[in-house]
Amino acid sequence: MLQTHDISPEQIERDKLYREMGLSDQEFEMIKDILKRLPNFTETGIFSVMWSEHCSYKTSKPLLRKFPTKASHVLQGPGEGAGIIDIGDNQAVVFKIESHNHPSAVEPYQGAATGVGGIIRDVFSMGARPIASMNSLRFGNLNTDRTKYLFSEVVNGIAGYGNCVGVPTVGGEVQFDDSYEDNPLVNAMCIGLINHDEIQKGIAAGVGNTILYAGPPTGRDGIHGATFASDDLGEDAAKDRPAVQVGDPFMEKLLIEACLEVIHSDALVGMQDMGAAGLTSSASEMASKAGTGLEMNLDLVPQREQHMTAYEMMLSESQERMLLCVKKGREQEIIDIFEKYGLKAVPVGEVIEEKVFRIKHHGEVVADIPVDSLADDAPVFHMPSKEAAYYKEFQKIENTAPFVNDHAEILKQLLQQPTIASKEWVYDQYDSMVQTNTVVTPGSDSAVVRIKGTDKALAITTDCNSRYIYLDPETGGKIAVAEATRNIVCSGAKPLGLTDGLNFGNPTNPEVFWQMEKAVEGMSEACEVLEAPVISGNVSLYNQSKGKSIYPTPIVGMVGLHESLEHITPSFFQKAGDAIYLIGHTKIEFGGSELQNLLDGEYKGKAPAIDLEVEATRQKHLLEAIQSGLIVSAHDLAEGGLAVALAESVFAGKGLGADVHLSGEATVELFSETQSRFIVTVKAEDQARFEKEVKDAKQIGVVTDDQTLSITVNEAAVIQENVNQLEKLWREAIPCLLKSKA
Amino acid sequence: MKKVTVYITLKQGVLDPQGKAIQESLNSLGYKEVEEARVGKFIELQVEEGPDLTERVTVMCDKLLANPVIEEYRFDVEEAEAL
Amino acid sequence: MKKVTVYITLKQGVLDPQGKAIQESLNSLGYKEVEEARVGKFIELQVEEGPDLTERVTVMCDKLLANPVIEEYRFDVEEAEAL
Amino acid sequence: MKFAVIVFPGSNCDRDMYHAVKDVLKTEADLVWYEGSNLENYDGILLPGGFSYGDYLRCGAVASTSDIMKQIKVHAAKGKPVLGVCNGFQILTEAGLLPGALLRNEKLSFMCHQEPLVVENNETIFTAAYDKGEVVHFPIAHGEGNYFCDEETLKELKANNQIVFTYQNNPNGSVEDIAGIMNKQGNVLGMMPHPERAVEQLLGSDDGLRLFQSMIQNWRDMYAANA
Ligand SMILES: Nc1ncnc2c1ncn2[C@@H]1O[C@H](COP(=O)(O)OP(=O)(O)O)[C@@H](O)[C@H]1O
Ligand SMILES: [Mg+2]
Repeated sequence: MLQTHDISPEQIERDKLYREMGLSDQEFEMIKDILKRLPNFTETGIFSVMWSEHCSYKTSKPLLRKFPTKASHVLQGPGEGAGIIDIGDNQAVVFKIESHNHPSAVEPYQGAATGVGGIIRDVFSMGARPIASMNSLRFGNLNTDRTKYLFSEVVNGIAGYGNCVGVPTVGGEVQFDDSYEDNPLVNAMCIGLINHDEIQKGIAAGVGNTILYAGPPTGRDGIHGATFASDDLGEDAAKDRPAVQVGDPFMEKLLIEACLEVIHSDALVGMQDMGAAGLTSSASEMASKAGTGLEMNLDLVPQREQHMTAYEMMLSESQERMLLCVKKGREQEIIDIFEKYGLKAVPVGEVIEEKVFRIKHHGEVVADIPVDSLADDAPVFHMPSKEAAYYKEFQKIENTAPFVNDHAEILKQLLQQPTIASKEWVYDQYDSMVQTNTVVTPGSDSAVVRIKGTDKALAITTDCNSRYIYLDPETGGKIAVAEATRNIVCSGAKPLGLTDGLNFGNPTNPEVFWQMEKAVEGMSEACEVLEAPVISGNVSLYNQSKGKSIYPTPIVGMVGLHESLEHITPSFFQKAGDAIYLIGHTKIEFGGSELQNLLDGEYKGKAPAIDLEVEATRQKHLLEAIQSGLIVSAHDLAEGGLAVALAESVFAGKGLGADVHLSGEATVELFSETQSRFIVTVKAEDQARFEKEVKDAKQIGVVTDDQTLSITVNEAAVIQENVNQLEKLWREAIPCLLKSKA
Repeated sequence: MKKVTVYITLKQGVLDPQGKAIQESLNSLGYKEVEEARVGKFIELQVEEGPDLTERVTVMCDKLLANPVIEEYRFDVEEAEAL
Repeated sequence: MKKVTVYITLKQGVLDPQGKAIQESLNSLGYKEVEEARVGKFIELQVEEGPDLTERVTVMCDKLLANPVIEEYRFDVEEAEAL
Repeated sequence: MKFAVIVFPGSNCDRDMYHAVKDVLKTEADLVWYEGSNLENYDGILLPGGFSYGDYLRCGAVASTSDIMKQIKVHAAKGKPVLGVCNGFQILTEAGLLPGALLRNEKLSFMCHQEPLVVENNETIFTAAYDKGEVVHFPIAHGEGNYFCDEETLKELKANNQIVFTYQNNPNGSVEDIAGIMNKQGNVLGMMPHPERAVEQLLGSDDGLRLFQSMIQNWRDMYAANA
């Protein structure tokens, strides 16, 4: 890797050294135009990270504009560290999702840990107290040692960091598919709570004000992390290994407490975390947002290692660092607060009028760049898009039901598919209860976190079925958003908004760009209809290995509001005698289903269809029924269809069972993945009222206390299984796979 | 029987939060003379004798005992004491 | 400047589940010849010279670095390499 | 009764403990920063969970050497109550206020869920409101909660009825299923499970309430006797 600043600007141009930093010839020409001269080594590095996909969204920007981002309750849409939504009583909720895929592929423990640390900083740098974390993970099938190692270490890393900082990890999702084998996805989401008058922005305003650097010293960690994240994960990923940073959650915990104390000082003007592209992005963005310039002296920057170059310091991604803009003359007040927590804060620069980003090192100006050129003038590329060839083929395939002989046996196998199996092995390692707000711990449709001192709670979920999106990106995109709203509504909350984590393959492949485009269109439409604006997000491209892109995986992280704690609804059956209802009609839909994967080992055909209007109406009626106290439990139907949903509903250790009677074709009724369906339970005395309120609900059975899952179709018994035995299969599947030898 | 001791340390340049915490805590206990602390671990293996021991231990280290992304290792081989 | 290396191990009789897990993993990777594994840690301190170094390090160990209920320690003192 | 909830750098259950005693039990309490504070005016000391100093050397080791521990030792020697939960328990063993040590969980991983505990000794200032042998449900959340002590210590613990709580289904490998122990004098209790997380039915259990109520009742009785 290039590390010296002895290389002359001419040499950078002549030998096209900028390419090694990830800049194209065209981009290099743009830089020359902006500067009206050749960039030096440090400047080239600064442009390369700021113009990386990770920081500039240069290929995804045109797509992101399609998302609906406005609503009366949105206080802060995409653009700042995290989005903010009003929840009344002068309070607001702050959240965002962030990917750490490539670092996790190389060093899974630290990659995942620093991913968690980074997103938590995004939230508290807005002035919010982080109150919950979520994570959305994708791995290859658990049949190689490498995949098992990646999976275990990622979970370990999330636990190691999250548990120590004291932010409860309240839920998430994990799915397993071959397409993620070499390129796992690790997306972390953080949710914070803030009072309206405490909202901070990352701005460097007020000429003459001081720029403070807070946190541990800078080392050579993760140099070029941002371009690395935006790059292909090639065969030679190993050579990029020094790019991995090590996290220090203890430091982060101190930083949280110090920053949340600092926001109460009126000496503070603005604050931003140093995330991807470290000092470079935080400083230039703070100035750009304020319409100012900024001058920084690197000799003042605390350094962990000797002889660091300007290039290294500007690009370092050492963790747990913050940049603050503080009123001139009042630096000491802020420094004292950090000191109380054993942290160092030092002045490293000042806000200047001239709108340039000027860096000095050893008495020399090592970078002098117009501020806006870095943040706002980054190139935007309109990539060519082409409908994927496979899609046309898939659309021609008729919807048929696969042949199943023994439905009970298939149910058992489905329950052991890692994507469906219990994720307890994962979430038991997370402290899901610290802060004593977690009303619904991991294992339900949504996690629920109450807000102390109020009668309110937040429901949180992450969802994305990438198989559907692969088969049909637009429909799949709609489903991803709809599934998230379903989970929120089932828990008794109203969706507030979402953050999106767009994980895709190589966007220079027109078929991949088409997937992105269509998925975003589908998601946007669903956001409109289901009234869930996008308030923040993240883009991670070039997720591929051995030349193959991952399944398109735009993860939806959604937050909803419970107006009253009374509305919090469990997803499991609660009491024998309650009536079980299925809301929605079942069609023959097996494209992208677990059953298809189980029987054929591949995904093909059409994704399940979705009618967003029907979805919206059903969700509305269900939520009203919940709010009027008619619903005992509610669960949406997802992977594995009705049979799996019924099984999950009796796995709560309450000694319950279910007696269910269906009519139709058994395989379809039991395992089809038709969308917009729910199972709910209702007390006998409420049935009449419920049936009047929720139109397309049909009673299919009753909850029993005989610990048997009994299902008949057309009066013939097809499933008659002991709940404990089923539950054991489901619960032990993942630990078992991890222990078994590859 | 041989006793193999594998010493594993973080690579130069990799942040060592443990070491830093230990140094600070020794300083605050009054041991200001401690200027740096770094933490490593060692693993003592009792291994049945056999050919190519060094090669085998190297593979064990690369594959399992050390994390080559952030750690480096070295090892000693001695005669094991009778248990 | 001296370099002090403190080696800390669990006392005989204290269970070492980490060592056991390492042994089992090595065995299942095919290294059946590994009959036992025990994990310890070491702390390298860079210490300014001064009198009574050995005594001082002993106190540091007793007070902070090792827990006598479960651990035992020993240490070496060498000349520190110039950084 | 006035509680001090001690806050070390890296404590993260401090607010939870404070919420439990202050908001739920409506008792007086302060969050007390580990540096520059005076404990003289407090009737009970609560050492909350978390990762003091990152738990970097050993859990609780660095915190156990801090100045405030000297004050806590004085407080304990006077017979005033001290409760250490999770990291607080680890700090108390590291400081020598309780015997034994906490090792890594047998299965090596962190675990977080509710566990049934048995109240082994209800003749203590912490458990008077429970029945002997009663099963209560408290969350656990730890990676190093595997209680260890040598044979001799164990004999002593038993002989003096110092074992206060045991696990019904030992999750972490603790000697004799030990979940919580007290000192010989009976005024210092350390436990891995979190009573402060079990004070509201909404969050799944309120079995922890009686632990704090026992402490408060005991203080009132003593206060009345001395008055
Ligand atoms: N990576 C994870 N971290 C924390 N909790 C998880 C994770 N993966 C799954 N879970 C939890 O396991 C439960 C089941 O997850 P999933 O099968 O994805 O549910 P659903 O299909 O209802 O969205 C959820 O409560 C979820 O929060
Ligand atoms: Mg669900």
